[in-house]
Amino acid sequence: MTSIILVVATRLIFPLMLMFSLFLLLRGHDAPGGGFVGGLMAASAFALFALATSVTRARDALRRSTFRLIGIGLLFAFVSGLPGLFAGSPFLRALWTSTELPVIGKLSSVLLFDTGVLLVVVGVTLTIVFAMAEADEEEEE
Amino acid sequence: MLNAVLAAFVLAFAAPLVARHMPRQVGTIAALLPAGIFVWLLNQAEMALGPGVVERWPWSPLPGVALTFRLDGLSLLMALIISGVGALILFYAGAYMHGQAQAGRLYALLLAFMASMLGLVLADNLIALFVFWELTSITSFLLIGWHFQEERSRAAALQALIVTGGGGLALLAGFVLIGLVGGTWEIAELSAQAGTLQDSVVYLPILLLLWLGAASKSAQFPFHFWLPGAMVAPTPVSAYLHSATMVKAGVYLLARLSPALGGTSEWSLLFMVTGLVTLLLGGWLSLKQNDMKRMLAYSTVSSLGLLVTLLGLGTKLATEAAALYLLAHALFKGALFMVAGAIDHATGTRDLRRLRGLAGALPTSALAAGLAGLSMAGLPLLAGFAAKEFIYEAALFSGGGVWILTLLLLAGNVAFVVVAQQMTLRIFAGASLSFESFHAPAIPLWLAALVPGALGLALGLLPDVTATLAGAAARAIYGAPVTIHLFVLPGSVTPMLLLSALTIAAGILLYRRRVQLEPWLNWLDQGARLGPEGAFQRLVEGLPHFAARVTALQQNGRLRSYVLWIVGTWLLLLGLTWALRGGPGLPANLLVRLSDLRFHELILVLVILAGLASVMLANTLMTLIVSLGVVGIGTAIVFILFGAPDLAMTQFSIETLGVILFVLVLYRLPGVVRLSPRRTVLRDSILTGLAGAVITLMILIITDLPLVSPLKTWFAGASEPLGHGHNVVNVILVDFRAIDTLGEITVLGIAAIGIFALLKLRPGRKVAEGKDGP
Amino acid sequence: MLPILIPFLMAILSIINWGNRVLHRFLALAGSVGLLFAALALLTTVNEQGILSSNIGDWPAPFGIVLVADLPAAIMILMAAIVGLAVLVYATASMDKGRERFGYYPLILLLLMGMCGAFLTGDLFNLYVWFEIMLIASFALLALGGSRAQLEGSVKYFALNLLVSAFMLTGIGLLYGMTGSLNLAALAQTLRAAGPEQPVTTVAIFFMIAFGIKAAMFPLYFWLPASYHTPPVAVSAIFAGLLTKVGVFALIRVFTLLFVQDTAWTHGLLLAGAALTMLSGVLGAMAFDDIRRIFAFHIISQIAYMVLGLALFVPMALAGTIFYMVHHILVIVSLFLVSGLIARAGGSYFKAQLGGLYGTRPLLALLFLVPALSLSGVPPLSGFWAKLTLLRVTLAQELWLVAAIALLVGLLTLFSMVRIWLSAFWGPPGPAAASVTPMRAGERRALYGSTLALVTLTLALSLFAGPAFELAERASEQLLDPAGYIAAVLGEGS
Amino acid sequence: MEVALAIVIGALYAAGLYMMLRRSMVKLIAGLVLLGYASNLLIFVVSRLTRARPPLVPEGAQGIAEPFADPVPQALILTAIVIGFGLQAFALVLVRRAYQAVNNDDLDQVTASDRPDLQQ
Repeated sequence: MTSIILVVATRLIFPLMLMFSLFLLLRGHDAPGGGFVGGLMAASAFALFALATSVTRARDALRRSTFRLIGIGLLFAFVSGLPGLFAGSPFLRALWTSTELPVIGKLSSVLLFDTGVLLVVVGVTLTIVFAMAEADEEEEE
Repeated sequence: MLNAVLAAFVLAFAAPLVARHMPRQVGTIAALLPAGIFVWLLNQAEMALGPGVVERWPWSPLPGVALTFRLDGLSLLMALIISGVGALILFYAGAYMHGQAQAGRLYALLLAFMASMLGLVLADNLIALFVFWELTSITSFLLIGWHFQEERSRAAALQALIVTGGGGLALLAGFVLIGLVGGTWEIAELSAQAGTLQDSVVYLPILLLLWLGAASKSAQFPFHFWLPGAMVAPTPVSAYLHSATMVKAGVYLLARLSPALGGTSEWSLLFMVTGLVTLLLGGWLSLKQNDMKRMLAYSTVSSLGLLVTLLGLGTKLATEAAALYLLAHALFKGALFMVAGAIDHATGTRDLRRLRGLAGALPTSALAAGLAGLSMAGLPLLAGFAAKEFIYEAALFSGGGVWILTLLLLAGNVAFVVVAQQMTLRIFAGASLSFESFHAPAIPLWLAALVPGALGLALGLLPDVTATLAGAAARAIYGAPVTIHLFVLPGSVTPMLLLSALTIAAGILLYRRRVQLEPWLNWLDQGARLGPEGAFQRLVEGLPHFAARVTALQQNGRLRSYVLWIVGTWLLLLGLTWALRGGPGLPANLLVRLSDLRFHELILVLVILAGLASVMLANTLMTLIVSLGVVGIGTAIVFILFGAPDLAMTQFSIETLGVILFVLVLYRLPGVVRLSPRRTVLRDSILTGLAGAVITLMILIITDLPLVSPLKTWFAGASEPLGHGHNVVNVILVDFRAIDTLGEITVLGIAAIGIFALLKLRPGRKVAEGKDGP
Repeated sequence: MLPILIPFLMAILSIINWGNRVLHRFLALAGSVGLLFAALALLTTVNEQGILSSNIGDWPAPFGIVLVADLPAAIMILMAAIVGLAVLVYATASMDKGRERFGYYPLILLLLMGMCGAFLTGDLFNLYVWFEIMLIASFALLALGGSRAQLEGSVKYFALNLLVSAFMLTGIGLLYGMTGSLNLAALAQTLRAAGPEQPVTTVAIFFMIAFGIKAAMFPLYFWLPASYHTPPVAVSAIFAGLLTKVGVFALIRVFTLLFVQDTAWTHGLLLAGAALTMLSGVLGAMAFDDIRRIFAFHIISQIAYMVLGLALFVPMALAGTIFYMVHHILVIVSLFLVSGLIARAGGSYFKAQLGGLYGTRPLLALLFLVPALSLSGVPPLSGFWAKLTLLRVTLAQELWLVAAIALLVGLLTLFSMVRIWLSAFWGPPGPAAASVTPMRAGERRALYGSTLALVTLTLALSLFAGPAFELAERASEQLLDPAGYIAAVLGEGS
Repeated sequence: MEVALAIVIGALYAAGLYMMLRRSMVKLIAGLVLLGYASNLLIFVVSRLTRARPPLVPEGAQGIAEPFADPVPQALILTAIVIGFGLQAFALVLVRRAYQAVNNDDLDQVTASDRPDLQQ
């Protein structure tokens, strides 16, 4: 049922979409974009991959369970708030490093937070998509 | 005093344990505590009869509520009855309940009841009193339902609880009002300011509430019916709670509050009428009963009516009579109940028609019944005689309406004489019958009855003791010093003596002619059955039906009806607010404001509206989804046009994802069918149209007002230097209001868990270990 | 901050280690014990030092989001922690494997987190976010298991609660459009200064409807009886104890802090609503045979007493409301847990199918009787002190009809409880008893232990009503003195 | 434009509530989605509109010159949209499962769980 064209196209587009997702994440602080939209982009990439091949293959490509992604994403967001807490200021106090790295820009707890957002969005979207697809398969059986 | 109450509660918890290990002695052991309290009370008597003993405990759950105890003449009399009869009853119960399952619980409940009852009469704070008051209702409920597998017991328990509980709540309202008017709940302080209470505008409501409470507890008309019903309880319970103590709580309350609230014409009218009606009704109904316990119960109702009448009368003589009768009644009625129980135990029946000539078989019980019966009939040398003398004296010196009052009291007393003969002559005299399963009663069964019977004689022979005890109680009720002069035998022929003699003669005559009376009695009994009791039954049975009907109207299972209620309520509240509190007017410059609409914006607005119309009219799933998408994308374009690129981007991507999901999830569902009739559609359209108009109006009003947003300016200024970002929206999301975003992704995470579980976890499907990982 | 973070962290760890039942149990218990300690610490601190406020992200007050811990919030968090722990212990012995594997424990933790957030937040929109966390967690819990009754209940619960979100968002939007702020303290200041041209009372109606649905007031409560009896007891107990209270709490928050311009009208509406809610709730309770549904309707009628206290709007009445909330949380959770025990011991949730438990299960009878009588307001149990306080204020304000209704509903509540007693505990053994299997020791310990603990707390609250009421009085003073709240959030002199 | 959008929003609310009052489960969801759009747009509009001036700080500048769109409601709406998405996804799956359980799309048939028993 899966067409060759879709498979080939997916092979090409898949990495591009992931890169674009990263780009959206990084530039989000200064221009429209950010973790949420970036996450949706990455999720679409995997969803497309699943469509072109199979859910199982897509799960393999992801290498982690989608719940683990959600959990880690939440953990990122959670951890990004901790330094401030331990430094005696309230939760979620933003911290910035002074050195500027190429491409990424300044490292900060805020970036960690936004990355967490991205991971959660990917995890959630894929959980839904995969579970739906699997439920459909089962019902057809 | 607290120690006495607490000790009884503690022992109540220990009783089942004792019963398990020493089933034979448990009654006697349990009786030791009330006996001890009795002795302690006698020890305190001198103080109590004098200035009174006051105890204050530092326990106050609410401001104004305190654990204050006071032992004065009235509470001493009551407490002596409670602990004295209590000791005898427990002793008696030890034999009566022997060998029955879960007897331990009965001792526990009896002790808990006794503790509550002691607390009730000792408490000097209205709320504390109320606490104990309700506790007696609850323990009474559990005791009436002792044979809980029988329908009759359950019904009687429910009846008693709802009647007394309802009265209790009225009483509570009365107490709260008293507290508000008097500024305190301390009874002693309230007694000192009777004027404030009686002049208050809420005096009459207070009185009526008090009436509800006292009348329901003390089985006054029209609440009398629960008491005969309560006779399904084991006899020790009937003897203790439902004749000697708990039913006296209402009477006690009236006595206790009469210094603060009594003495007015309203008070007298209310309680005398209630009391007299109850006296006569109870007396009349007692005549026709064939069940010993029911007969005694109606007679108790009648006695309580007598007490209420006397307290309503409220003269010095009346209070003296009330105190004397209270004491005498507790003794003879307690004894008669215990005799009835002993007979029941020995012969297996309580039916008067089947009992005769028991004197030979149960000589000691006969003696106890004889003493008690004589006292009840009011024969000289016994406590009941003195009480009756005072009752008549009080009636004769009552002022207006003397003859009517005397006549009514006489009629009531005649019934007591008849009952006394039923409980003595009818059962014990004559040729003896043989009973199949007759067995001689154990010692406690007759001894416990003989003691109060003999005490009635002792008190009759020791007028000074009786006078001191009753006088002190009367003083507490009357609120001024009272001295009672008693005598063993009357020295001269007084009107009172003549009335007493007349009473007894009439009683004997009536007893002899009872067979001829029966048709009359039956007729009245029917009336009483259909009256208050029938009304109560109909209420209890009808209420759940009524509730189900009302509830079915609202909770009808239709979601749209629920939504309708909510939208309707919202519009109603808004409408009321605007109608009654002045609503906002329509902003004036609408046309001017409308004129800034540009052409492409107009097109956009029209497209959105068209999409909306299409959503509402859609009859296939696809049309519905696509139209929704049009509206969503229209919204996104609004965001673009007005400087919100982030929003637009998010809206676009969500829209896309949403459509995909819609299709994925719902493609199996049938097409969108129209189900509502035209009228419903019209009603819904009008209502929701109104809702939309309200929203539009609100927006127009608010956007017409000037807005200074300190947040906007601050965020724009702080974003770059403090937040290190140029995209203010993003800086707000990940930094300034990051916790919102944290919450948002948490919502997403939970949604994923929920969806996953919804799809994978289904009833009846076995989930294999390890295979359900996402 | 800790009451939010502890359950959050435990939930995250659970999600990362999905499917590990034993670990989930452990993390949930650890999280709720931690929450309990954090809540105790918070209450002590607030009690000693007054209102605490924490600017999240260190951004100054009206701009960033603040968490504010005043006494009412701290008390509610403590109650949430207690209930959470008890229900989780109960769940370890009553929850089926499937639900345990599919996230029961992390969902409960997240629900608790959402509640704590809603109690603490000092920002209106942030309140909305916490509400949504609670909401979606409760959706997931409600539907978890997927039986037909659950799904049907969930659809209604879902639709009506989303209506809450819509009303709330609309209200927030309108308020922002009027004042340009979201911070509760700042809003309190601005709205107090608002001129007559500002439609403040109209906006108040939006919030009244939104939180009124949430609190299950008449005639907005339909979602509750449609759904509460469908999930397992360890889910419905926590819903019963806490979810509607969050609605009441939110009502209290906005109608003491924000909308006090026209109390004669707004609080008058609340008063009328409370009286109607009492009646319709208690009538509903009498219409059903399923014990859980009876209890569900009693939640509604009892909620009305709390709203009554808010509507009376004097310190004594609000103290009564807070005391009432604490009392009712303990009592209703106990009753729901008891309903589970009844079903376990008697084989059914239906009165008519049960009987004779008084003879065979005396401890269970006691565990039912204490909270049932407390709920009905029988002295000296906690419910009596709560009702007495409210009755006193109602009569003092000469609201005769309301007082009469409050008393009548008390009697009907007693009637309803006694009906359960008569058929489930008294009477001959029911037909359902045949299907009962004996309990294992561990099961008995967890089920009875948690219920007994809550009932003991009820008794303690009854006995130590004095100190508890004093605390409630101080809490109510804080509520009626917005200046203190504003100063704590925005700094002195503002 | 405010006036026109106010009308649009009113219409969205009306349509959303209207759809919720229908008996079909699918329409119920459509109603909820519409209400979501409506409340988002309402927040956007009552915070006043500014044409085409997104709240982006120009490179090298410290602040933004007026007029520019208020960033606060944008952030709120973004959060609300995402939350709404989560709820919408859940609702879809719930409705599908409910449909499977009841085997009917008619909400009037979904009444098993809450009517009192009149036979009592």
